[in-house]
Amino acid sequence: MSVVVEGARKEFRARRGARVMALDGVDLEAKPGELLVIVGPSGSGKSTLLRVIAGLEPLDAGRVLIDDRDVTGVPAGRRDVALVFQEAALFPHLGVAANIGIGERARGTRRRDVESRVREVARVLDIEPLLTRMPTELSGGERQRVALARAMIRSPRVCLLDEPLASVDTELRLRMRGEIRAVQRSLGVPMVHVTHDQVEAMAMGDRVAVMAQGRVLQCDIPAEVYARPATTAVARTFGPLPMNLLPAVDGVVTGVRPERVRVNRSGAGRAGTVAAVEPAGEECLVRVDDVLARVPMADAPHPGEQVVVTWRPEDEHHFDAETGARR
Amino acid sequence: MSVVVEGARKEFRARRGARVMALDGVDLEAKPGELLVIVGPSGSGKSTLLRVIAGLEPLDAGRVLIDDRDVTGVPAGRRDVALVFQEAALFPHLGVAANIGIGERARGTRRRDVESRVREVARVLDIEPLLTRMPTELSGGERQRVALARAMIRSPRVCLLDEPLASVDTELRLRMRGEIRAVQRSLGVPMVHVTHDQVEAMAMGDRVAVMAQGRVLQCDIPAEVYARPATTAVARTFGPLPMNLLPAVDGVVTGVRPERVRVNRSGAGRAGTVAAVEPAGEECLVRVDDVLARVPMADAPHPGEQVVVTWRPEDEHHFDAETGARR
Amino acid sequence: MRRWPLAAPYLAGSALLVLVPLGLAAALAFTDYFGFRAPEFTGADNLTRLAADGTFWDAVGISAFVAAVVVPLRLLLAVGAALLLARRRGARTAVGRAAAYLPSVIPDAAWALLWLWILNPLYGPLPALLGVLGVPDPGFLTTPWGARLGLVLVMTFQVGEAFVVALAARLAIPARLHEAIEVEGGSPWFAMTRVTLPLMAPIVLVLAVRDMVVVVQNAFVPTLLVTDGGPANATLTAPLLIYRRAFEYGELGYASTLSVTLLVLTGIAAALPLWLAARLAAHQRART
Amino acid sequence: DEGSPTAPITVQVGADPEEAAVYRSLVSAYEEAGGGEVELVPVSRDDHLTRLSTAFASGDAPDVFLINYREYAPFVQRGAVRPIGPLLADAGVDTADYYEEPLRAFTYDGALQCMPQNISSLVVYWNRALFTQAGVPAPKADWSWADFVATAGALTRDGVKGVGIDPSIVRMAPLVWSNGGTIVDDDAAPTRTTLHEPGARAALQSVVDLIGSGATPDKEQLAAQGLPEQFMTGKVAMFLSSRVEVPALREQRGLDFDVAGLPVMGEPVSVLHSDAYCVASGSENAAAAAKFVAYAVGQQGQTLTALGGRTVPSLRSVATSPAFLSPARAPASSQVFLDAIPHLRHTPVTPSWPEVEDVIGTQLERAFEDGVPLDEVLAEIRKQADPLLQSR
Amino acid sequence: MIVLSAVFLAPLAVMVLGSLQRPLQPPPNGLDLWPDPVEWTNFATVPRFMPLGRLLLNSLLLVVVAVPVTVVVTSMAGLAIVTARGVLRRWLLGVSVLMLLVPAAALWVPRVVLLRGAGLADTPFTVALLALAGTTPFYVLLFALAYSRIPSALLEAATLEGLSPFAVWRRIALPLVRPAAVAVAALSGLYYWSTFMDPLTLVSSPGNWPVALGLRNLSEMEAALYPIYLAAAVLVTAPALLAFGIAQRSFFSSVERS
Ligand SMILES: Nc1ncnc2c1ncn2[C@@H]1O[C@H](COP(=O)(O)OP(=O)(O)OP(=O)(O)O)[C@@H](O)[C@H]1O
Ligand SMILES: Nc1ncnc2c1ncn2[C@@H]1O[C@H](COP(=O)(O)OP(=O)(O)OP(=O)(O)O)[C@@H](O)[C@H]1O
Ligand SMILES: [Mg+2]
Ligand SMILES: [Mg+2]
Repeated sequence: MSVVVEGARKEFRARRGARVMALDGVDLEAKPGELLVIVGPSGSGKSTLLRVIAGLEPLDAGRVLIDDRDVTGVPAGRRDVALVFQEAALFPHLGVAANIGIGERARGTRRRDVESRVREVARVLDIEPLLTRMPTELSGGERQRVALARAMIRSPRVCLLDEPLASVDTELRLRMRGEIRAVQRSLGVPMVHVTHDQVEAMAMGDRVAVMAQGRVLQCDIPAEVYARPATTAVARTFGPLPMNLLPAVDGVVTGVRPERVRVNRSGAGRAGTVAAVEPAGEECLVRVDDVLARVPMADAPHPGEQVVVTWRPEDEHHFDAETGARR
Repeated sequence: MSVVVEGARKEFRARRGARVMALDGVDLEAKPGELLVIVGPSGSGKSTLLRVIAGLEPLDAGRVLIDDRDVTGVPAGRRDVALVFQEAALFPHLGVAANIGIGERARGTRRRDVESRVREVARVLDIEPLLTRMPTELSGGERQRVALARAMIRSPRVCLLDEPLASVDTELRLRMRGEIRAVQRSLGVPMVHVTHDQVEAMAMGDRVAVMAQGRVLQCDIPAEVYARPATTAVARTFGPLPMNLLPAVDGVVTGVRPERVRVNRSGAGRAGTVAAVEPAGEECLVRVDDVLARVPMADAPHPGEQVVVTWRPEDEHHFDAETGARR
Repeated sequence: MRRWPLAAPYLAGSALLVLVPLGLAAALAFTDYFGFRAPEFTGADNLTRLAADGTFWDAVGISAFVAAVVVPLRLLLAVGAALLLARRRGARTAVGRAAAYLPSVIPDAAWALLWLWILNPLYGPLPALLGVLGVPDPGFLTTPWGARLGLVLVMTFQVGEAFVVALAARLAIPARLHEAIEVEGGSPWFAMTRVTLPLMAPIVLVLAVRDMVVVVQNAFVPTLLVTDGGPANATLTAPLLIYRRAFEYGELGYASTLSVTLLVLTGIAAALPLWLAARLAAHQRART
Repeated sequence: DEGSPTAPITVQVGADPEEAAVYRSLVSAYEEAGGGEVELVPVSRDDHLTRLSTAFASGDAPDVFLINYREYAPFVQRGAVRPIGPLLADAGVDTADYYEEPLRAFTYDGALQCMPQNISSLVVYWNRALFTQAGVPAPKADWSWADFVATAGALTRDGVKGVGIDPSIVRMAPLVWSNGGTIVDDDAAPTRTTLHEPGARAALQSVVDLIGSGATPDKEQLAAQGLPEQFMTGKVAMFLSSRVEVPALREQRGLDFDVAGLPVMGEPVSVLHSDAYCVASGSENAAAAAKFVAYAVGQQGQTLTALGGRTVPSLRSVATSPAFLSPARAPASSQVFLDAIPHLRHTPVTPSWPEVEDVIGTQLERAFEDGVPLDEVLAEIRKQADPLLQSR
Repeated sequence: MIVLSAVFLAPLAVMVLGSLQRPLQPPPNGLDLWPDPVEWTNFATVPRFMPLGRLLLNSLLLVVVAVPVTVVVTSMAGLAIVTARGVLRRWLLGVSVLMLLVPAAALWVPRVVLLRGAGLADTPFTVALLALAGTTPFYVLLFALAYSRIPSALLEAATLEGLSPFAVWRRIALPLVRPAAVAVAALSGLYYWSTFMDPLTLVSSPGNWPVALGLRNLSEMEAALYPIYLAAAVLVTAPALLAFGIAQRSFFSSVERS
């Protein structure tokens, strides 16, 4: 089981004639059992990509293959794809249990069997007490988990998740990350997962695809993308913090990850004024002029302090100032 | 300008008579110019709290004061509160510009003035090119920013944000965090901000309130909550990663932050097997049996390896096993 | 959130034009009133007379029968057409939508007389068509059951209102929900029975109640003009009877008694589908 | 007092479109003659009573309304009508100039309530061409029921039926009377129907027998087309009706028709058809209203309506004038209507009469069209109609 | 679908064909409906039987006044119902359903008594007064259902933006249920265009009557003149058809865009 997208192109015609290239020639592959994470700025075409794979959005050009079969013209209902929508899409007239089980019922499973499976999935996602509620009686995070449960109950050929954990708290999220992976591994299906949470992307993804403006900028294992971002855009998008990109010198942009920047009271390096200090647990984020640094809490300077920022030469990334491509 | 919640109690009656204590005696205060962050697990009553302050949900008991005036019975329309909803709540029949400007127009500002202010706010939030779009033509993150713009354009007496940045990518989020703070500071209004992003909570909040099951467990400056969580629940909820809580010994639960756990190949400490390793940029998350540790990428063990976890005694937190309260 | 003042014009208008007149009518129900002199209070006399009024109860029976046949047919037609003609652009859809609505545009009086011609046993296009098709002619205007069938036909096709309302309800269902079902691999039938129709249910219900009221109480024009209650009172429906009672025999007081009785009866009859639907919805919500 | 304008009055008539045109011309003639302002409210026949009822109930009754004697009793009994006798006397109308039978019909509680505009009666319309084709001689005056049945049978052939008769009490009444029967026990104060008694029953049986002979249109034909239309299109050779059919029949190109008196079972008799102008009891312009009525039933008014063909004038001088009798305008034998006058009788004038008529009509329809035994029908009539007569 | 359309269109076709038959002829037989020759003069004859211009004008006035009032009254009331809670909501709904159940015939007499007492009878607009009561509570329920589909956060957001109840109705709620509004406009327009019992009982002077009542008075036309009656029916139907054509476009386009 695998899913392949080839040369996908999709243009929206917005009101007043404006055109939006939501997908501008996207090639991607998720192998059997692989979890492909998609990250990218807001509006870069991530949701559109999932909708195209699911068959909800016709392509202008390109094709979609599932299990090596061209499904470009196949309607959504016959692709056997599970999709968790970004905005939950629960059925307002059905209770939570019915919402979770509706897919199974649609495929003709007997009520009794569906009920026990629903209960099982609900336990995993910590929503068992909600089974008798109506969707309007749920909080934001609860809604998302119900939507997730609806996708997890089945054994589809492809699994697509559009930010299913956006409104879920850290602890639960950590747990659910594990559950999702476990389910997927046991099914052995490819999964495409859109998220804004970089830690999640790095932690879960077998590979990660970074999108911007309808294109895939880089697609590789997370460590590689983190270590060697292909473009400045990737460098800014991927990672727990966006990479610092210094003004171009001789057509070369130098980038340094905030995690690699050291802030000293004195010594050699770029001198600057501390503009802001934001605590973040053990570390804090320090903005020195245009450079962001993550430093241990103990070393935190005060706003307004004069400091020097440095980094090791091997921590530098170099990009072409014009094209943004890695050098 | 300030907002105070006293003894707020709110019970929902779900279908089939099930009762949900969404707020169970909440006392909170946000001072003029203060940014109060609310964190808590999904379903802990955060959105309900904001809706109560806004006047959208009547209280069963308790009261709400804005600028020291009891507004408990005052209808929402007359409280002069800005609220960004968790699910954006854009008017689908109005364009983006009209959506942002509607409140101003309602207050009788001239169209020309509204237009220029809309443009200004849109520039700040990076949504200028979207002004002529319709809400259905926006991506998830774009919708959230439009909703944020609608709240930012006005000068309300209280500003309430319900996870406005959930679907926004890291880089933009970092920038918008700054913008929100700047706008709020310049207005000098109290702001209550619900988020699931712990980094955001620590970075933005003047104070942070941790909620669970309709109660405020702790409310203090972020560093204090991080350093001395009042209960096990707070310890698990607040912080970039949930605190490890070890099985109780003699009625005492010991907690250690994953950031403080060291993983060694050998030596003294708790021996265990590495269950999972999740990379996260410079560091990775290692799960050794039940203990989560964040270790530098370079020191990452392999799954299945036999390791020993240790921490310094001063990094231990102690809680009562029964009440969960800090000792 | 206090928006009840928005209902003020409606409540004022209703009070003046419906509620107060209804109160008057209810008061008249206990009088002898012929419209010329002040009503004369007669206590429960009208009720005694009502109990023994076989003609009225026969008429109620006919009305109930017609409603039992016509209301489901109308709903089926209106909702069916709305489902068929939803979410598809193009000339055929436009023609279809116009076609479904058109019969309702024809004024009642013209519509009735038109059917009088269409159903004509000797010269009517419909019996002629049936003859060509080899279907036996039920005797639309000549036999009791034929006349009732004719009445059903006359009342069934003017569903433009219900159609428009059902169509609006269908189009108001967010596309996301159908997408979700599609992705789940639900058949169109499943999508219709488990999503589309349940979501349309409240409006269909209101339509049902209203259709019932219209058929049982107000639609006397077809009976008046097409069959005039005949043959041999086979189509003497309750509204036609009340109409005659009030205006041909001039007994406004007793006619009020009948009207109010009919109001109560339809109220009871309407409560039944409302109750059923509530049960059904609860059942559907609960089950997986 | 010539010249002083009278207050405007409203006049409501229930009329089909052609009749409405006649009344419109009557009103304009009246206005041109300086009578005063009149607002004519022509409504369809079916709506006439509805509108009268609501208008009376709301105190907005028309000053004058036209009504049939079979329907006016409830209005009078319930106090809606101002007796017109004295008003007309003031307006200079001498009732002696008018035929008596309609005046009697509109006399209730001993006073003339409304002023009849016509004195129509039931006659036999016959199609001369069909008679010639069938070689049947024209109906003679005072022909017998047997003659009538024989004629109808002779006229019946492929596509043509001999005679059409509506199953209603006004059609049956003269036959019943002619056969020595009665409809009710007491015409002045009826308490029960008497159609089941031998004379009446025999008359009705003769009709049933006639229908059984196949000389009348069958049920489908009746449902398909009204008798007048069947007559116009040559599908029935004769039918029974009052003067009301004349305008429409005149319009039918190529139709050569005439009228004959009713066949006689025992003694010659016919039934009155008459409409009258009533002045509403609440009218604030009673004098002006009476003035209009006087004009409408006067020489000019009746001449106008007579020329329209619709009415048999109740004013003797107009009835005998060429405006009514001229043989140039069909029917040539209008004199038949005048000949019937001495033998005219009217149906009971009592408030529940409209409902009684409906009951009898529905039951007769069952006997005539569905073949239900006559006795069963008559029993049903007694059961349903007698309580109505007794109720008030 | 084509069959369905044909079935629905058949009566209309019969009407139009009938209006073109030659009057004073025996009626056409069975399916032999095609007029030969085509009598266009039937249409010219209609004004001889009813003051068509005057009646059409009255109807137009009636519709122009009554339809907007109906839409405004019912859409406001619907919003009030949806946003009310508890007892008030149940009460408003109960009253509406009760009024839905009232037989029209029961109201004619009391209504006319009241209106006459209030001096409101006998204008071309008397019938339009019904619009104040929403024409029928059905429309109110229709709006209430449409509003209940709007996510509640939208109305709440509008309230928080400081919009008055009226502004919420006018600027947010009503535009959001535009399909329902257009539907109610179309339905009520049709109602006022074709009602004849209301004006018959409520309006005294024929000069103020709408065209449907004129048509009704023609309905007892001699059978032989039937084509003329059908011609009148076509003339009365045509404007309603035209209006529906226009309304349908805006109705469906507005529905499909959202
Ligand atoms: N129906 C539509 N009409 C016009 N433009 C659209 C439509 N849907 C999406 N777009 C545009 O297409 C682009 C891609 O949208 P998409 O929803 O795929 O973004 P996304 O990557 O999912 O963003 P987010 O992270 O904010 O959800 C955006 O610029 C969006 O404005
Ligand atoms: N209308 C309602 N009826 C019944 N229960 C409700 C209703 N609204 C909310 N609840 C319940 O109240 C509790 C608090 O809900 P709330 O929306 O405040 O949670 P939250 O803290 O905002 O969660 P999240 O982070 O998931 O948005 C939840 O358990 C929820 O299920
Ligand atoms: Mg998206
Ligand atoms: Mg929430």
